Amino acid sequence: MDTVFFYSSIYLSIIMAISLYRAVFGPTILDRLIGVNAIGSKTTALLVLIGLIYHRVDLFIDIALAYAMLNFIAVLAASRYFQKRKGLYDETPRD
Amino acid sequence: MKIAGLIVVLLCGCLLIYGTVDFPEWGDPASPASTHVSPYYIETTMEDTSVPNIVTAVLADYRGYDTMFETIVIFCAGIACIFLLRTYTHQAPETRLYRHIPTGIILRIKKGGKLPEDSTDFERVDLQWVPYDLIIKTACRVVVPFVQLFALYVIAHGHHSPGGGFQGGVILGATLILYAISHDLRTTIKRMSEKAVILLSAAGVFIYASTGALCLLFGVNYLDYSGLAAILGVDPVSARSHGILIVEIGVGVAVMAVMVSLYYNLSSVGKQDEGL
Amino acid sequence: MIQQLPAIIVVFPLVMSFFVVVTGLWSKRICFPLVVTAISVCVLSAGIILSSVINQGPIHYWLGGWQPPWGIEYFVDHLNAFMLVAVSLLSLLVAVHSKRSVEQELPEKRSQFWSLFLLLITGLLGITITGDMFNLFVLLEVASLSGYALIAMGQKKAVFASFRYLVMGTIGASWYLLGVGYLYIITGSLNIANLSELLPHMYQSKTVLVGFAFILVGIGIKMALFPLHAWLPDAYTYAPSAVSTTVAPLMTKVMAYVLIRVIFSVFKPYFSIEEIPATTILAWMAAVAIVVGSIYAIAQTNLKKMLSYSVVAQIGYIALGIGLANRFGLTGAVLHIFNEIITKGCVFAVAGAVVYKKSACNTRELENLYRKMPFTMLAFTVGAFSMIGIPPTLGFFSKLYLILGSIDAKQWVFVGILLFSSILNGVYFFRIIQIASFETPMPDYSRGTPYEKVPMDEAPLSMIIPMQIMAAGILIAGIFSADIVSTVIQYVIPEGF
Amino acid sequence: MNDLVAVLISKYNYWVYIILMMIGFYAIITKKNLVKKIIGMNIVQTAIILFYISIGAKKGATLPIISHGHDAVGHAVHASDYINPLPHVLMLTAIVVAVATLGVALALAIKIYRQYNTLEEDEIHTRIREQ
Amino acid sequence: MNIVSTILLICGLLFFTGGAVGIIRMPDFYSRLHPAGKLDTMGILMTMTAVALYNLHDFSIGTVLSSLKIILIVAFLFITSPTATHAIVDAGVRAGLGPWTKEETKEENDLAT
Amino acid sequence: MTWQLDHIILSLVIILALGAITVKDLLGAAILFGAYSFMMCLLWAIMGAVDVAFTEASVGAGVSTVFFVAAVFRTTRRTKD
Amino acid sequence: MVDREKQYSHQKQSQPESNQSSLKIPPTKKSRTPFLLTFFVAFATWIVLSGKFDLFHLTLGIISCLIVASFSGDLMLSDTRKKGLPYQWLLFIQYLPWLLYQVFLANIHVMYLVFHPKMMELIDPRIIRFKSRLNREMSHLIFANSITLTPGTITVFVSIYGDYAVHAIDEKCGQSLPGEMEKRVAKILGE
Repeated sequence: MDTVFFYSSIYLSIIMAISLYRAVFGPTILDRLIGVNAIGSKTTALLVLIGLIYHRVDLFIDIALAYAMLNFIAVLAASRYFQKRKGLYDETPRD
Repeated sequence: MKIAGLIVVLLCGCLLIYGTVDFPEWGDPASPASTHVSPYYIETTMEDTSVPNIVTAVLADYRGYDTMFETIVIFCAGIACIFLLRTYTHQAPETRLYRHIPTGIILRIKKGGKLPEDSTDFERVDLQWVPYDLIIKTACRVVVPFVQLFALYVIAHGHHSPGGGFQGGVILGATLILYAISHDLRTTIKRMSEKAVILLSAAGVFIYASTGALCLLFGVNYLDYSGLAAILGVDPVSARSHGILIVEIGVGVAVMAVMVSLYYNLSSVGKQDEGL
Repeated sequence: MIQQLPAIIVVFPLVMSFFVVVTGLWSKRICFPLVVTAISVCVLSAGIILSSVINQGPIHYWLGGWQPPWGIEYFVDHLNAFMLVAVSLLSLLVAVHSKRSVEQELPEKRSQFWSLFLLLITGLLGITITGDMFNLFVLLEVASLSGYALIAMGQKKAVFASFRYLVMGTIGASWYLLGVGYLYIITGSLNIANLSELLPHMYQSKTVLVGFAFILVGIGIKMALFPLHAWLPDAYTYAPSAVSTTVAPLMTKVMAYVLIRVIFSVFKPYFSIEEIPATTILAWMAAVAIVVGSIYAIAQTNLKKMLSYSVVAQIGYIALGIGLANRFGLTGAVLHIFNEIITKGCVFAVAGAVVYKKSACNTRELENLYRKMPFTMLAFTVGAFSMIGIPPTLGFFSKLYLILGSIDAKQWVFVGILLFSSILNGVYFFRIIQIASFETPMPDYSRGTPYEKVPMDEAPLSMIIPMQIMAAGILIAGIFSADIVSTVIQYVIPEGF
Repeated sequence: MNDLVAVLISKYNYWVYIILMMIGFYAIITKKNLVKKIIGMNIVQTAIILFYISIGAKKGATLPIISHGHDAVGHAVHASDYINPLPHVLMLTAIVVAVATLGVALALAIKIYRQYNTLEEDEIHTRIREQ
Repeated sequence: MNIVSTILLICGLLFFTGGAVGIIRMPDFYSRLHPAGKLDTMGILMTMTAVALYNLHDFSIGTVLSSLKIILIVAFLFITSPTATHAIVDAGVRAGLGPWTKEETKEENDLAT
Repeated sequence: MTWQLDHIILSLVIILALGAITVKDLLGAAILFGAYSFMMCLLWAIMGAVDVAFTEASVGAGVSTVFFVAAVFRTTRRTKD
Repeated sequence: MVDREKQYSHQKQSQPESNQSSLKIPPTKKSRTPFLLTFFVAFATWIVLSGKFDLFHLTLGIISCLIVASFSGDLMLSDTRKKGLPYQWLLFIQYLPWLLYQVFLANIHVMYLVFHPKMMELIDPRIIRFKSRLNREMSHLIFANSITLTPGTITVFVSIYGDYAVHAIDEKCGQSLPGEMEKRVAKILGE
């Protein structure tokens, strides 16, 4: 069972590299944001899987939970920028 | 410039690689770092402090003095940010937006206009105003109490699981930031005023420093929590464990307050009226 | 209670800094008395520590009651104790001196200012007293962070200068940390005393070499040793005068003290002298620093900027003394650290007083100053004499030891440079003295009375007294320098010199 | 050749930390934008943290949290079973320092922007000279 | 039990793969959000369920509670993930990013030919 | 046993670091820097430094990204390099 | 595209009775129910999180829950009517399996689209608008998030009066809205 978890975590990290493409090369910033959000949700799963590999999953759940909570804040903050500054490419002058 | 920078960087990298040659193998159990000091921590933590999380024990007890100054660094950053950015001079009020709550009409009041400051019918809104976003606000309202509870859990259970004062404090601060992002800065400041934030940050650090100073009164060294056994009414080993908890609470309070104050000042450039 | 003094000296100003912030929310007047109380307690306890070190030998203080390699240790020997006295005494004088100028420059943010000031002092005292490599890093960050913030509140250009200081300072601290990591990976210890026992077996290791290099460069950035000094002049010039009076004498000198600790306590002297030519490189860099700093200082028209470049040059003196790596050289270096602390404090305090009265300190503002502010300029003259190295002052003796050290090491170039730099120092200080003593520089013939009497316009008493004390201190310390060397500094010299 | 590959793999962490260090340092030196400099600064700090955590790694060991908790005071704890906790402690402090520095640096950057209306270093220099 | 959790895990990974590929393949910002927002949530649901089931194989109060905690993560994500998706969409709308529709591409093709 | 995972994540970290300093938009750089600290958190979890991972998760995801976005919001997104 | 002017105009329409619930007016009388409810919900969560049942940790838990409840007790449950609360939870739990089933269907559909080689021809993104009859914040939240989770649709915009704009990935996905889901959501909170 350990090997299953191990290979699935490796697989997950490779998938993460695919989402990374969007994060690094995304044409607009919102695309990057999608990529980062996707990476975040995969990270949550990966953290729990690492916990299983260490046989100490109860310790890693806390991190994953904190992670799920705080990733949300980061995404909200970044999207809040666009809600307030209504320009994707060039910005409106400051008040 | 770029090439010069690259050369400097490469030189630095070569020096680092040169130093790496004599490193012990990665993850080698017999390396000096794993055999000289750390075995003592691992083997005696349970007897000395009865805290299963060795990192917490080392952090708050064996090297508690470092941690105190780590908290001071954070406190210092908070004060520095207020010192640098906060503007106290009240300029003549600029253009402001007000919402008449019963009708939902937005009023734009130009410079010099009369401001309905104390009326309950009007609510001030940000200049770069985002219309009421129901989903985000409601979701955040549902989420915030749980995250706060989780943060308190992290502070309280630093002994048994990863976490502790700093992590919990950051999460607790992040909930207020979340509240500020989903609603607006003024609502958050109403909930937690600037004075309260400063007071809490000083109080948190003070809890840490004074816990240490309290030990002096019992004739033991600074931060030697076993001296607290007389007050807490337990044996010295549990006293250390409880001392660690008290200190972690102090760290949590201080870090929470400083994170919130940093956000207040950074997002509003010290005016503390409208933020991100 | 006396055994607990090493903890109290650091913790008391710390706790006071919280009180200052909190009371500042309601009343800004209480802040200053609190600050003075805090620093007075420091001075007092530093004095007791010094006397007990002189009488009973070094003090070991275990924080948290844990034995050194596992816990953090405070280690106080003669050098530390004397540094503690110097740092706390100077900061007390500066605090009293800058009361009025803070009220003038930052009226609304006094409470935060004083809190950060206390944190800065705490950091510096902590760096001086600690015996743990990592603890030193944390305290360094406390001192630096408060320093960045304090410097940035000066004139308009100060913010950018402070940003550059922040970036460079962070790199310096990071490299120090990296070097400590290199030492940790090979020894597994962080305690200075323990490291000095463990390291000699591994002097051949490349890791130790690289770690040593990184620690040196990191400290070099923080102490503004010549090629790494780029952040210093702007930062010190544009800082508020209260801050430059504190930071300029203390920050770089405390780092110079750390350099002495690293080279002679963490490593055995023969490592940095024979295994690798670190001290030789240091000495040559220092020589360049002395010349370049002095020449830049001559070119300045702003008093504070001139003094800032002078700091670069004087750091060169200290580094030269360390780099000579012999008995006289090291004595000279330590003595020069004390000289720098007190003299730079005095001179910057004068600049602060001038800024307080004239709101600038360009050369034009200095005209007629001997008439307008005689007491201030008296202090300045004494400070300038000490900088140049004119006999009864402390500066003369420290330079004498440095020259003796160079002769001992048979480095005639350094002797030449020391003498030459004294002339350069003479040039720029006498230029200021000359400008300031002009009766009436630009006779205003249009008014008909060319020799108008200049009214006296002295700085307030709270500024004059600290300056006079510092000036007197320079002279007294100069006269009793032989005693300082025999009671304190001779214990600092490592074995084998 | 095999030796080289073995060295490359066995010290991969150290190589990566060196690369990250170089990236961050390069950003600090050559990038003109202040926020980019701050990011570079943070990368350098995280690189150092990576270095320290790599020191603490121990093969065949588990997390530095004693698993049987309170009920096993008599239970002997072997040092080789647990990862070295000291670097973790040090790095917790270092992360906190990094955050504090980040806060102050961003505050300074905002203040600079208020003054010169730009974040580019060269433009700031020209504005300073104009004054 | 092991087999069930392995199957669930593989399903979850499949959903994750779908999400990642979808992010790459979809033509515009809005349609990219569909795989990113949904498939990842489902993937997490699947993997977490698998882990929670696997965790129960030595049955005690501790493992039950940690499985409940894992479920708590999922519950949390079911509130936050759609909200985050909505926030991103809202940001896109307010930033003035027009959605890609088929008509536009058709027109472009017509123009090209 | 976990070194393969370690290596993959380390490579991703390098890519993200390069991305964060080359992106020609400060908000993008801030977002990528957030992702960089996610990766760092994961890396530390893999190496067994649970507390450090927790700290990095809370700081990197929750606070420092928000600070960056706030700072960029209050200054400008424009950058020349 | 959501018409921005339209949003503003919605804000300007005066609809006093629905404003009462959505636009926050400082409450005149303080009810203790939210505080107690938050406390109990928080304590249940604490038990799950903590996993330690000795007196010390339970005391810590009670203190923490009191802090949370006093600090943000008015946040979570400001909108809930007092009556029939357990019943609502029961209904919500009944709703979940159906939602999960729908989510599963949605995911299969999106997976099919993603892996289909001719994806570009299959998808046909569009924005659909409709008006919902829900009028409470919590039900809007549940409904909007359910829409986002289910077949090929993402909520783009919700006004407080129940105007929805939904981005659908193809024609089929959008047809079923608001449909059954709205009825079920309405049933939960008793509307």
